[in-house]
Amino acid sequence: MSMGMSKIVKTVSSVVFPFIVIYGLYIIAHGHLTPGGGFQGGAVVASGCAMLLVAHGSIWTIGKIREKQLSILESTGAVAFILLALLGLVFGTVFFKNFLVGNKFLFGEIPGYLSRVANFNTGGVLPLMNFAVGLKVIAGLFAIVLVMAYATSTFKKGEMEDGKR
Amino acid sequence: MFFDNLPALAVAVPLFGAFLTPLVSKIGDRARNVFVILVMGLTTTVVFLLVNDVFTNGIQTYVFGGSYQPGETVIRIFFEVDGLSAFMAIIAVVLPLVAVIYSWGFMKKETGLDKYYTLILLMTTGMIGLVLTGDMFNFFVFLEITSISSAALVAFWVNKGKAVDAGFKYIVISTIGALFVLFAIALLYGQYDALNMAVLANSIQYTFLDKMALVLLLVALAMKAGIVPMHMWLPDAYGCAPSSVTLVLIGATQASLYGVFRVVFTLYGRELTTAVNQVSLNVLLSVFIVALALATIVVGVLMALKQSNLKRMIAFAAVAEIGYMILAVGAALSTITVDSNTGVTMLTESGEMALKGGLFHIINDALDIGLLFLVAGAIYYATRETSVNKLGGLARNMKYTTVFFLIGLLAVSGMPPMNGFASKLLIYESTYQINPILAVIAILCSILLLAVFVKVFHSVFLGPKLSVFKDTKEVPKSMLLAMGIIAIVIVFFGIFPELVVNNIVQPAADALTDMLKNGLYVKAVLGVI
Amino acid sequence: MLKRDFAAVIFFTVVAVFFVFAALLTHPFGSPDNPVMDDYIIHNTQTEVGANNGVTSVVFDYRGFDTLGEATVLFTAVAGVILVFRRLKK
Amino acid sequence: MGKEDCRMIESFDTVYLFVLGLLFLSVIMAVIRIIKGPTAPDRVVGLDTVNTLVIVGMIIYGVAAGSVIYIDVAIVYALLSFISTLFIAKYLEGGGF
Amino acid sequence: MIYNIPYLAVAALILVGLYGVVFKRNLIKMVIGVTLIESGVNLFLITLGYRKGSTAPIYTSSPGGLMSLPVPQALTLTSIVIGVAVLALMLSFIVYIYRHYKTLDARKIGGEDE
Amino acid sequence: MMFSIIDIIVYIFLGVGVFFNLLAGVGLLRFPDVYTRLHAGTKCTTFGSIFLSGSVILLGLRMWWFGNTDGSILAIHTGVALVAILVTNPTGAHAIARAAHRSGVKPVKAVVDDLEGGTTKKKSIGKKTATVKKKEEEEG
Amino acid sequence: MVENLLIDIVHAVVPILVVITSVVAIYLKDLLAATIAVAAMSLLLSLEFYILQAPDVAIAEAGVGACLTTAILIIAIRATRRMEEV
Amino acid sequence: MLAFIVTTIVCFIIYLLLTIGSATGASDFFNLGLWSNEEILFGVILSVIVGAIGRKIFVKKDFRMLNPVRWFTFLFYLFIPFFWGMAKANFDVAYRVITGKINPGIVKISPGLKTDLGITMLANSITLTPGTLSVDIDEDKNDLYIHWINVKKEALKKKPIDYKYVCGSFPKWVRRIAE
Repeated sequence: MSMGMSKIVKTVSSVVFPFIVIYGLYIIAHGHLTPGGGFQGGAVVASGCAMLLVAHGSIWTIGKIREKQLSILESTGAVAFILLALLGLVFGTVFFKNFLVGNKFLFGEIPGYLSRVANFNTGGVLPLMNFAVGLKVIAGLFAIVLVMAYATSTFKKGEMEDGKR
Repeated sequence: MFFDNLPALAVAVPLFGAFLTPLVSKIGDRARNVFVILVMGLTTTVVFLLVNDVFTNGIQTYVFGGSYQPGETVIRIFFEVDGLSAFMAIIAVVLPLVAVIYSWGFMKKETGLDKYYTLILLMTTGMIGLVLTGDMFNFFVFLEITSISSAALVAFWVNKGKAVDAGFKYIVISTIGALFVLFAIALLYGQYDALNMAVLANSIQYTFLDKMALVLLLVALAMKAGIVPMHMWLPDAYGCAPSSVTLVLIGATQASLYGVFRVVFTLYGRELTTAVNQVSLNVLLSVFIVALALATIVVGVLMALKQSNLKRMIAFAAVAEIGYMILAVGAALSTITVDSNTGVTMLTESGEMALKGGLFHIINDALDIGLLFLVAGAIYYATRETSVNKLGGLARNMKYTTVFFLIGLLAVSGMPPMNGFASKLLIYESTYQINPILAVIAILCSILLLAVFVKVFHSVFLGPKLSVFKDTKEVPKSMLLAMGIIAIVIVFFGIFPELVVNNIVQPAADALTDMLKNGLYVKAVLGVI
Repeated sequence: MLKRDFAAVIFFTVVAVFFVFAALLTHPFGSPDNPVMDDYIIHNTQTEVGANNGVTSVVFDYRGFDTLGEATVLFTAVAGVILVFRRLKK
Repeated sequence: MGKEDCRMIESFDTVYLFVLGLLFLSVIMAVIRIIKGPTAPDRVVGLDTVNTLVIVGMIIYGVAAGSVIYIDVAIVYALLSFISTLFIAKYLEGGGF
Repeated sequence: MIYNIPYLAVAALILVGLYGVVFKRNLIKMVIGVTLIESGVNLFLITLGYRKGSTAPIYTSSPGGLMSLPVPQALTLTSIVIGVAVLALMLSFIVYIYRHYKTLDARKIGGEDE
Repeated sequence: MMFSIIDIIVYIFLGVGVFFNLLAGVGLLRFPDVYTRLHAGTKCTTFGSIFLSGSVILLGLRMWWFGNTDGSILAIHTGVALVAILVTNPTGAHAIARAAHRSGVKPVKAVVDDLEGGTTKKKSIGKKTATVKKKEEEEG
Repeated sequence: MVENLLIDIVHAVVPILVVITSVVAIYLKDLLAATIAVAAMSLLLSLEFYILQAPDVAIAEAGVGACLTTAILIIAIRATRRMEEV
Repeated sequence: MLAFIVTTIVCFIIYLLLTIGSATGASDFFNLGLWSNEEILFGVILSVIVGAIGRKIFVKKDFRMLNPVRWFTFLFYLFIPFFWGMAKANFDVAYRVITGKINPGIVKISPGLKTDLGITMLANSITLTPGTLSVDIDEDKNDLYIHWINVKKEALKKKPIDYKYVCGSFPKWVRRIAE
């Protein structure tokens, strides 16, 4: 039924997919240096997954990943995000404290005042939060598209469950 | 450490629970139910600790992600909990707790329960955040959380077309409302470059754009609170949602009402008595609000008379009850005056009494209407029927439910031993002093409401036992427990109204008047005005 | 039906006038007046947060709680969509 | 050396902005095709053209504004604009998703 | 006047969207209207934060100077994600409404089906 | 001297790119049916963007030559964008053309149409076209 | 001088195009065409964000507005019907 | 496994291209003045993630493209015959835009390519070159249906028509690259 699109589109989307994913991860990872961040990169990767969905059909896609797994992934991202915020409460003083800024090992360096050098090892807790949110957004947005596409493609014409339960 | 961070934890705990629910659901249904109830219990504990703190020590502020000394530029997000917020937080956390207990039995046969519980927890988060926050944009975000989760829950029974329709209506209305709120926030931000409510309240200038923002905020929040010209979504949503969800929805509606209070009294409270064409702004606002309130009451009661569906009938009663609250607050608003000697803005005594009545009625309304909806849900659970005309003679088989319905009936129509009487009496008394006509209309409508429900009671519970409902059994224990909790609280509030008014309602009313008199809300953030 | 349309037209006209006024009365395009908060953020984001990107530092640090709310909204929507499209029979 | 570079870019600013203005003419024509297009595929062709033109416009504006980081947005668009086209094409082909 | 064109575009976008929501009877058209309103509000926020001759609020090696305001951009990001969330939920409702009533006309739906 | 030559090349590239992009717009308006419009819309914009991006890449390389690291970022990111355009644009055009043909749009003034009278696809496509047409008739 | 004028023109043209496409999106009876117009609107809005110095928002609008919004709108239209009833 | 490694390496190269110019100073591990240590470390981690996700999608049991000779052929093809064909195409379209002379039709060709990648490359090349646009593809026989803006009379004599009228020497090049 839903067999996806022509061979050309399938091939091109397969070739472009890793490219989109790595680019989305690049945007997520460089959220504190260049335009981007968790949401933007997540949206890019989710769009890439949506491309696979439209090229190969939702039945193929649901064979690769199910919406329950996506839901769990999303929960993981959300829990990671809120745990990072709670760690601010534990190591710092308040909720959402940026407790990593100022240390020397992990994302702790501080660029000089008004410096314009892009140093990856900065930003405190921001890169970690970017990844948590990125995971969440990827899983969430793709889950929306996947669920809607799969559910509507399995509807038959004129099919409707009876009104009485 | 724990006690310093109560405002943050009040939001973080249910949110964390919501994020964990899909993971916990993997273990099993029972574990999930226990987990959700535990999370709700923990949230309730945190909120009550917070409320206790606020009522004893005054306004609590909490800065996310940094420290703040008065005098610095306000950048970060603030939580600011005063009496009113604390008062609303109690409602926002108690109703979902009861709803979760109720849905253990009520929702047993449904699928998709992990998402259901997740959404209930998220809705709780939204409501708590909505009432605790002190930042305009954060307010918008929580408003969206509340409305999206409510809409999804309203459409829980997707195989009923009406439920999905109601959910769609609800989400369109609330999204447009939220976008208006966002536009108003943008207008305020564009002028004052601030998003904090206290800072905005301090620097507001009453330019034309400010007035526009006020109108937009009021329209949007009134839309969400179900005040008359925009009330059409409310009966649908209340009537089509599962009863446990309706209970939480009442809380969401009242959180929007809280938004109205916050905007009028805090954000625009500083110069509420500014004259606009020789009429001061508060009088204008109060005339407007009282007219809407009267319309709300009358429309609600009249429409309730016409309904044959039990849940829709209760929903229109809920509309009427919202009218009572607005009526009291609008009446109170008209009595604001500036003392010419001291220059202090204050309310008259009857105004304060009306305010107290209105606030007390908020909590009573939540309980009364909530109980009625739970009873309607129980009837639906037992008989799969909601039409009044087809029901009859249920009293024999469902004794407890009958008693609970009776309690709810008396309470909602303001009969003596119940809590509804206490608050409505305050409203009648004070509005009579302000304008007798208001009180008369209010009393008449209340009596009509009583008539409506007595008729329902007669036709549903009394009368001959119908053969269709021969095998109906009493509902599961958890549902009875949930209804019982609310019923006991209703009776308790009815017997000791003074206790409640002095301990819970008085601080909230004080918080509202303090904003006008001393600007405590602003002082708590900025140090000085 | 006609009456309702009429009310809609009135509502629409009022709102139209409203928004056009809003558009005309806001500060002139391209010159916000005295942005204290934002200038503070622009000048201190590197030293306080350590990020070169001002927007990300606002999103995740200064207004991190909003972002949590936003993530929650997305989570809510996903839960809602999955709830709506769930399988009805057990 | 660095200073000289900056000046050299600036000498291109006006030219690039002018190019951008000309690109807008083309965008307007494509938008007209979106408005007129008798069938849906015609509109999609217009949309596709607008996509490509906007990507190029973004690159050009990035140079004109002298900011390198802006090119990232153009890459995102180059990768993603294609997906919406695919969705619409899939709709027109018929069959479920 | 010409300098206020972005603001006027905001007003126009919101009005067009509101027109779609209020007068159009097709549910998907209403949803498109909501999307347009949301775009208008987003554009308004960004326009509020724009400073003439500024660069983006990001420190990079390019010559900077005046920077546009970061807070509205952050708010807009939030608003965009909220928008897509709401849109997804509304559309899934619409799919179910269509399955029940076989129509997307707002006048024809909402009848009793019990 | 050499760099002034590069400048001239950059200007030429800009001119060519703009010319072809404008041509794409004009072609989009002038051509009679979807397929010919696709010819204009895809080929000309791709070709035009190659030249416009090429000019930017040249500029970036020149900056890099002068020791400005921005130049490298400019050149390489533009190159990446260009590759993305080159890969995705023809595929999008193919998808649209196929979709248009399947949704029943006939090429205008066609001298020959193998696909319509083809052997393997005849049945399914013919049926599909017919159903689509029927659906549109009953809907619109 | 010319530069400022050109920038002003850009700032004027893009919002007008956005408004035109939005009007088209509401005006057209064919919902698929309306969706295409919404996609174009989103695209041009993203360009507008971009020239208003908000690349972050432009990326978000690119990913969300132009791609995912179109996708779910199309899916919904597939599941319902394409033409607006009269 | 090989698929995983190939995908990882391709992604890593793309990541390195994207992050070029991030050097911070002499402390860099690869002291080329191009990348800093952290970038390379992160690039490896992210590439491994993408490799794990995308290995079955990117490579389909076909490691023909690992041969460097094919890459150089590809680059040569891209820059000389393909670019020349594209330039001709554009002037052709320009001519038709201005004069409005068209003589279109949809024709079928059988280039005789076996692999998916090859047929994809050919179809995309055809789309970008003189007066042709690939409309549809026969999934089994890899025959292409092509919209030809200026159908030549002599080409129509034999069916399916000879591909040299439509796309010149492209199939040969593609066969050399991808098969």
